[in-house]
Amino acid sequence: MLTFVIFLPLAGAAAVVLLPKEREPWSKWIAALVAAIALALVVFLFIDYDRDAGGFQFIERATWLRSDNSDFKLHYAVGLDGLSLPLLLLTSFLGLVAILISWRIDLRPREYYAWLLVLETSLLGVFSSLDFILFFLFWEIELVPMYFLISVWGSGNRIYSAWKYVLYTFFGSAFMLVGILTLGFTAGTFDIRELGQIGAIHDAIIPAWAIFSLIIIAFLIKLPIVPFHTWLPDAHTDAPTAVSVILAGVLLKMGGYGILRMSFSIMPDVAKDASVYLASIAALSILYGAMMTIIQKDLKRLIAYSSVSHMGYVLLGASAIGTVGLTGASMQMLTHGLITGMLFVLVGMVYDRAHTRNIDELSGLAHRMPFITTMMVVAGLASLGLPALAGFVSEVTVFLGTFERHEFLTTMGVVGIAFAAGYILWTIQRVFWGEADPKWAELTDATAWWERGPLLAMTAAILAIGIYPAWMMDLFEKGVGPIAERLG
Amino acid sequence: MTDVIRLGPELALLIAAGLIVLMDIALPVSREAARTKRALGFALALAGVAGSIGWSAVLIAADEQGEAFSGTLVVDDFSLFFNFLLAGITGMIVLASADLLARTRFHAEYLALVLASATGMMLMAGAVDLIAIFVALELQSICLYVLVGFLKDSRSAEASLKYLLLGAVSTALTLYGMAYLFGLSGATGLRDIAEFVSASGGDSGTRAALVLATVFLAAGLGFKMAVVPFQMWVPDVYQGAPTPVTAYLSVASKAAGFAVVMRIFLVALGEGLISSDWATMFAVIAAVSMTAGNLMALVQTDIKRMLGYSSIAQAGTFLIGLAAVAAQDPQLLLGASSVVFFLGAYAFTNLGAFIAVIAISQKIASDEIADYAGVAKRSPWLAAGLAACLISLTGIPPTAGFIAKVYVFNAAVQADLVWLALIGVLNGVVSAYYYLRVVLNMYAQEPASEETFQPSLSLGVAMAIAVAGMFLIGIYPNPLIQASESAAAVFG
Amino acid sequence: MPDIREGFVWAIMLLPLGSFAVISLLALLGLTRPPRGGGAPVWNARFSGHLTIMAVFAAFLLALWSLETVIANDNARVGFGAHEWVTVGLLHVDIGITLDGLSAIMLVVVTGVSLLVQFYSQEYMRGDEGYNRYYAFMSLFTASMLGLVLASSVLQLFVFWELVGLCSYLLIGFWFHRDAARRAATKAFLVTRFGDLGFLIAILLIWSQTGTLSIAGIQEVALTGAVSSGVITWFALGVFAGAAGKSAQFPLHVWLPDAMEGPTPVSALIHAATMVAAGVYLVARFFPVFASSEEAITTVAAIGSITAIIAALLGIVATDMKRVMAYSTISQLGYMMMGLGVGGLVSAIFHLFTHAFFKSLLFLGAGSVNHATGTFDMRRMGGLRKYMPVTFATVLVASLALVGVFPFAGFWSKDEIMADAWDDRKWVFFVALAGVFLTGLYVGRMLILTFGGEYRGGEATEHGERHGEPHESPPVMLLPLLLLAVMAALAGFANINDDFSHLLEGSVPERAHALLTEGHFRLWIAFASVAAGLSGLAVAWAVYGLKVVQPESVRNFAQPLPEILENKYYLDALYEDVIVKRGLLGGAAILLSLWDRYVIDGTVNGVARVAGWTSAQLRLAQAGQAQLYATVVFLGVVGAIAGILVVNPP
Amino acid sequence: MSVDLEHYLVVGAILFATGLYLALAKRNFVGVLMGIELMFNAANLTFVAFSRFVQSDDPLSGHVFVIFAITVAAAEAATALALAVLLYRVRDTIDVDRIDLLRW
Amino acid sequence: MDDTGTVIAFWLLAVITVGSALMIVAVRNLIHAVVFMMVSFVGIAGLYLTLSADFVAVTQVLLYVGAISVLMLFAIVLTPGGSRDNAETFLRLPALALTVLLGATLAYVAIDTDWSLADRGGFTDTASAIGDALLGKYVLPFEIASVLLLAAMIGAIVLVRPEASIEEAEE
Repeated sequence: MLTFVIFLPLAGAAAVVLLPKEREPWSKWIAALVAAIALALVVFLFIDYDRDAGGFQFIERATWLRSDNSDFKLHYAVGLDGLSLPLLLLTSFLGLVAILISWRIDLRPREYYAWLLVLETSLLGVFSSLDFILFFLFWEIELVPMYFLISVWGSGNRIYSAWKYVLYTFFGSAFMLVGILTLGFTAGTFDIRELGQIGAIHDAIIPAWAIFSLIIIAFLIKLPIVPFHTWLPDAHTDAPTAVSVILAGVLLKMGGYGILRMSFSIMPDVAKDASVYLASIAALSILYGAMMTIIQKDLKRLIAYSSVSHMGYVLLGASAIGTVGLTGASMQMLTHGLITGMLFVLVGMVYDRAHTRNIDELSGLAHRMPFITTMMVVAGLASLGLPALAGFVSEVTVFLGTFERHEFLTTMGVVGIAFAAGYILWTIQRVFWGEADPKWAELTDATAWWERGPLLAMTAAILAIGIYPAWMMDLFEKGVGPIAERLG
Repeated sequence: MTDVIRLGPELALLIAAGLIVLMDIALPVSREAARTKRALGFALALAGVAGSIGWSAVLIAADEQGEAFSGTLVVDDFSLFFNFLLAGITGMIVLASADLLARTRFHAEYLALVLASATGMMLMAGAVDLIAIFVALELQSICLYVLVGFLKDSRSAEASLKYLLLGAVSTALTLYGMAYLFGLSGATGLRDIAEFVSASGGDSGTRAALVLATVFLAAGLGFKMAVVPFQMWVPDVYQGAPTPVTAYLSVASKAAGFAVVMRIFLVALGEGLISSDWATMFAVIAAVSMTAGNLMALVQTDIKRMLGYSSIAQAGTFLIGLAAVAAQDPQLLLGASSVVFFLGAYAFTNLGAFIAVIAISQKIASDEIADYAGVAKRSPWLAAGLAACLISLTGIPPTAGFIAKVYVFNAAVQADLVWLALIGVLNGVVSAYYYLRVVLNMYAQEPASEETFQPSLSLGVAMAIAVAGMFLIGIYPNPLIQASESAAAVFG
Repeated sequence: MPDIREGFVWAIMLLPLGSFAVISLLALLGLTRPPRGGGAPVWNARFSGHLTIMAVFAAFLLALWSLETVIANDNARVGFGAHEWVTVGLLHVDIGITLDGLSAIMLVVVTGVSLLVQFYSQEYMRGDEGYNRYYAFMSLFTASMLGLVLASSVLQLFVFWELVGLCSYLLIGFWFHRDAARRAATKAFLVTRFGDLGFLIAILLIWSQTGTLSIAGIQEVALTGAVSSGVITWFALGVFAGAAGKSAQFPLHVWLPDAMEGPTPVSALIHAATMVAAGVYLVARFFPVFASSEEAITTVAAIGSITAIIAALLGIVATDMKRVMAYSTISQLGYMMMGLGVGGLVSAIFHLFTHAFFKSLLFLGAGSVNHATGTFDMRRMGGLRKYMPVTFATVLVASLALVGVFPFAGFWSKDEIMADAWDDRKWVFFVALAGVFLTGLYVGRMLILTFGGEYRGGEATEHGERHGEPHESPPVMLLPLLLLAVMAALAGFANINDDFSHLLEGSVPERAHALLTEGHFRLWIAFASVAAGLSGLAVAWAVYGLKVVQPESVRNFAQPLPEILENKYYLDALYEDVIVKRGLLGGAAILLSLWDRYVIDGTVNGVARVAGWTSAQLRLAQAGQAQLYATVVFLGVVGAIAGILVVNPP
Repeated sequence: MSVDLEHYLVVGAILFATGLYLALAKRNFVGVLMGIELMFNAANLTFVAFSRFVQSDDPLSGHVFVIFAITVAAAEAATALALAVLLYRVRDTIDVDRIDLLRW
Repeated sequence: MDDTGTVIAFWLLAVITVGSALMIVAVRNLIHAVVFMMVSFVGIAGLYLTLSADFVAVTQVLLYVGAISVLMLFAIVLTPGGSRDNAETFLRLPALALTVLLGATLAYVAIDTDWSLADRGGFTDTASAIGDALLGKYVLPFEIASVLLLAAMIGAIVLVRPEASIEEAEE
């Protein structure tokens, strides 16, 4: 079942690519259908997950690679727990959203939808893998569709950005591979559940902290954390809207997920020692990202930098080394995925209509596009951490979890949300409010179902989490509980 | 008789080569006959390859393994693995040469030389006596000298000159090294040399001579493996040689080089102090090869030359496996099997890439990477195949390159060579730039012309086989892993 | 009457929330806009008003019931259980209801004023294209404010605390096409949020120290001394930062005058009567905590005092009628803080109570004036007494209440504050007295400029209609004015026999009663304050009415004070120009972006460039000469031999 | 005075070095080839000397090796000289240092 | 080997061999160089004789002196435009340095090593023993070598014969 879910988009991609040229218009319908089925199946898994039992469920396992000469064994092993399930849900949800909002793509649509679906498979795989090498495999596969999507369907300096994205990520995963192999050699297994049981690492061929650093670099780059963040604004700015949505919504979460699932649960001792450093760079990232956000002129770049800031909260929460902080961190991944995804959808819509993202050129859009404005305000408010919307829940949980351990750094993080209010509101003030500009008199509001539907669904999700977060939070707690326990 | 049976795979190729030459002489010279001869030669060559593969399979099925020809040749899992690999590569090269053959009158000679050099390569993998190794080495070398110059134009001839000159120097080095090895041990059989090396090798009286012999051998064979600093010929020759021959050099010749290096170093020099010496040497060479190869590839504009530099880097990566061999038993096998596995995986990938280059370059009449712009629009399947191969070379899943990367770096880590693994993976990042740049050119740039094109049938088939194999290894690597481990088990 | 059930208390909040939900859902479904073919929209905008008013009215009735329940329970807190909202590890966040004297009074005030304002708005906002939006936001605001009052956990409180800030933001920016409005909205949100950071940090601090988020629990902890006094002080200061932001206390008061860009009923409800008082409510709610820390309570008193005076001074120079009132509001909030700062929980809340009526009355009166003249600029008014007698009368009542003239509401509450101050900290008393004088001064000036003299013009109203002669407002607007005038006149008698005090004292834990200051009525204080107020009025009359001295010459005489005041102590300039524009945007952020682009990205691109350069150099070694290659081979051989023999000599 | 293994080895070494110099430094391709042949001969001499002097179960295998080496050298020379002719045809020169079209 | 005749022969031959090898470097005429090479090869054949390797010596003379040298002369004659001055390239000095270094290393290693010497006389009748070995133990290399020679022959033909135009080839 889970395997089917993971590879369903891949099959869909194959189907789309193999469509004959004259059937090209079908491609988006096939893609949407496949994504919708995947979403439905994930929802089913979400409901079917036994919350009382917790732990990994829906496990599917097979030996994939076996070496007789050494204990080098790789498994195809997938399964879900409280941490991965919501992220899987987020992935499949945003996967569908991404396809819907690219309904009007007309440049090589078959390839486009196929790559989107391949991307979805790789992301589903990342969050479901129970074998570290398998995780790494899915982690790397994701590069290819991203590379194509940015470089072919992007805008602006797309080729440079695609490069930057790929090389940065590849750089990080290079270290991760060595880290994984060293770890696997030390522990004698790559199985994540078994790795979760090994004790402190003492006599590895390189010190435990070195293994930890090798692995976490990749995650920090992906998250991204200052100073490894400069790929993000470029990639976001030049990627097509749907890809920005996935990138902000899901791809960054791979980093956070990795930190929680790999770095922290496998090497709790090192993580504990490192927590103060991690919290420091997290706080730095939050403030740095926020400061950078304020002066951006390009809407997408602005949101991209805000992601840098917001993903800092994930690391901050993680460095709390406690259930509350970890839950907050994982919650933050989910809510940031929804909120920033929505922001990118909206910016994409504005860009599609106005053909510019320069804040200085835009003004008074609220007159022409009340619906988009309303949604922008909702998403913006959620992003700045307004209570009753999703962002607040996760951020406050992060703060509550972290404050005890890192008082000063958490305070810095709290200051970050004041910045968030600043850049979000200032942006809305400049772009949407103000006199109606005759230059924009011809713009139309979002009216099509494939525009409104995703936005309303995202709003509903943001509200649902914001008002009653327990339905997600309990699940996350089940997921991070064991990790927190190991962290002691 | 046993001897001949065990020589079967090689004989199949030789017989095919002989028949091709005879057929060429026997049939009359005429327009119709030329076409028939070409087709017949093509078929005979493929039949020879098939026979070779089939015979190897028979040897396995009949469990017909062991020494032959008074201990100069051995049929074991290692040599059988290389039989399959080299015969397979040869078949692919024959397929890939179809277009080249159509343009030359020496098609019979071409095929005969390819098959003869393949025989030499197989013998290199199977020979366990220095004399046999030397002669086999030379057989394939001399055939390749000619093949490199086969186009007989200015560039091809120059490439041949360089290849020959460096090759001859390397042969001299090898020979001198072998002489010292013989002088030290009094034997030419690898097992006998191993006895000497493990008994007294490395004591202070003979150490200098042993080091000298080892280095000379490594240098002479390093020419075949194309590792720094014995790699200088590679880019020039790759660029100048006919593309199928380039592919052959980069895959088969390299594989045979590694096979013979593994035979000599693991069997004869695998024990005693000297093994840690050469392991360190190989580790350094690996690091330098990867770095230099990748760095130099960065700014190349000619795709064949770029692939040449990249193959230097790849060779460095294989060497990691050899360097990892120095440690104790189980690791030794992992290092060796990682090299074998990598060679297998790399064969499909590189062949795929070269075949695509043959097909594309011929149509766009250029080897310049810049001219690959927009090929995805003009020939989607070729572009996709080339892109897949380049992605595999980069080491991105789900391709053979990824598994190979994981496997070989795993061997390095297990042999305590974390630093080498780190250099290796970081080099992977560098390599991503120049590999994916080609992909980018094909997909994200506008084509100069809208005219579409298709590869010829034989190229298409070869391409399909290569790409399918590459993905198959990437997705289900177990059979190849098992095969390479049993091959490596020979050295256990 | 039976005690109110918990569900009904929730309903007080949920009714307006429902109204908001219905209106916004209809809007999202597109039913509030004309259908595509033309014609009337399905949902007539007027319905939104009706819906809101009904909801708030029902809430008002329920609020009265709640108040009755509290009184019937001997003013004690009515216990309702808590409900689990989120539980993560040790973190239990419960939501529940605090129903005691304090919250019941607030409920009544909020629903009551809101009801009147919504009623008034029907006419005031008539024809505005954002009519639906207006009522949706007003409903949301009312709901959030009620939620804030009812919250039993500090986190729950914070949620609604932020939501009222949101509504304030949305309503200030209601006319989003105006530059001033959009700026003011952003400013209001940001400045209050700045204070809220303190509040949030306080919450984090208290949770990390005590593990509880319940308000009662925190009070308990503070009183029993279970945590160190340092924590208590920091917590109190953090909470006060939040309160200072919302209640526009110095130095965070700068947003409130600008907030007058919103529609006037909004100013009346949010920026006069309720939301700005939330800070006072918050401090009162945590009064036991504040009172446990000398530093904290002193800070409250000091900030309150400063605010009261500086805002009153600003009120004297403002030319915009609403701004005068805004400064007045700030000043009065300062009074409330002063009251709290001297331990006068009762007096402060009592002042909040009376202030809600007369200040919203003043704003609605100003709205009425604007309705008539189309301007808030007092320099363009004058003589309105003749044109709008009812408005004048009600505003006069409110003004007198504001100045604290016997027997209007303001007199009673202000007097209690001063009495408490005399008992607790004498210097506060004198500050307050000075403040009363200044209040008289600016109130008198405002009255005379607006209603006295001759009519000086006017201009288009806030939403575009143009009037000729000023005229009295329609009854829908006057009715709330009259009702509020009655309250402004009489609300002061609510505490004439200490009913109010007992009600509030019931909301403070038993153990904290000792911390309350019981200021006793002193006749001389009453006389003194009335006298101060009246003298302020008299001076204003003399300068602006009789023109004994020309305002210009007073102005020239007092230089540079007027200039400083006209520039609002240069605080706006400091915040916006110096700190935000120069320091942050022009300085730090620019530096950071340069760093980002040239150092971080420069490193990244530099690595690539170095690799490219190295590559370009290295390839030159590949010079094409075969013999060179052979040379390199032999160099390698010699190097390898040397290397091995050096590393590992025989 | 006697002639020992080392004498032959040193002669071989000198020949090898001389050959190497020729191979590396001579301009004409034939000159280079001569150097390479000299290197082969040095190795062969070394082989034969070892055959004569060192302990071995099969000392004559050194001689056999040399026979093969000579054969190989002849084949290689034939190929090389054919190539020289070809090169001369396409490039009008067989000066190794001028054949550097393929580079960088 | 203490036999005085052998000693004298060795020194004489060594001097001839090495001397003419050095002359190849030194002479300014390519043809002369080839001649010196032949002398050197003959000297080596002589050295083989002192090592009682008569069969090898014969082969040496036949193949090197008889075949390879002649081939080289042919090559020189067939490339009349090539440089005849036997000049060095720009790599002369590095090559010299490298040569000296490597030669010294080789000589040092040769002298320094404790070879496990066998106290054994010279061979007698190597020809038949080698013949046995070639057709016995080393029959495989022998066969390969024959293929190799064939391949080299084909290769040489391919390289030298010009590629006919398509029409011509298809005749």
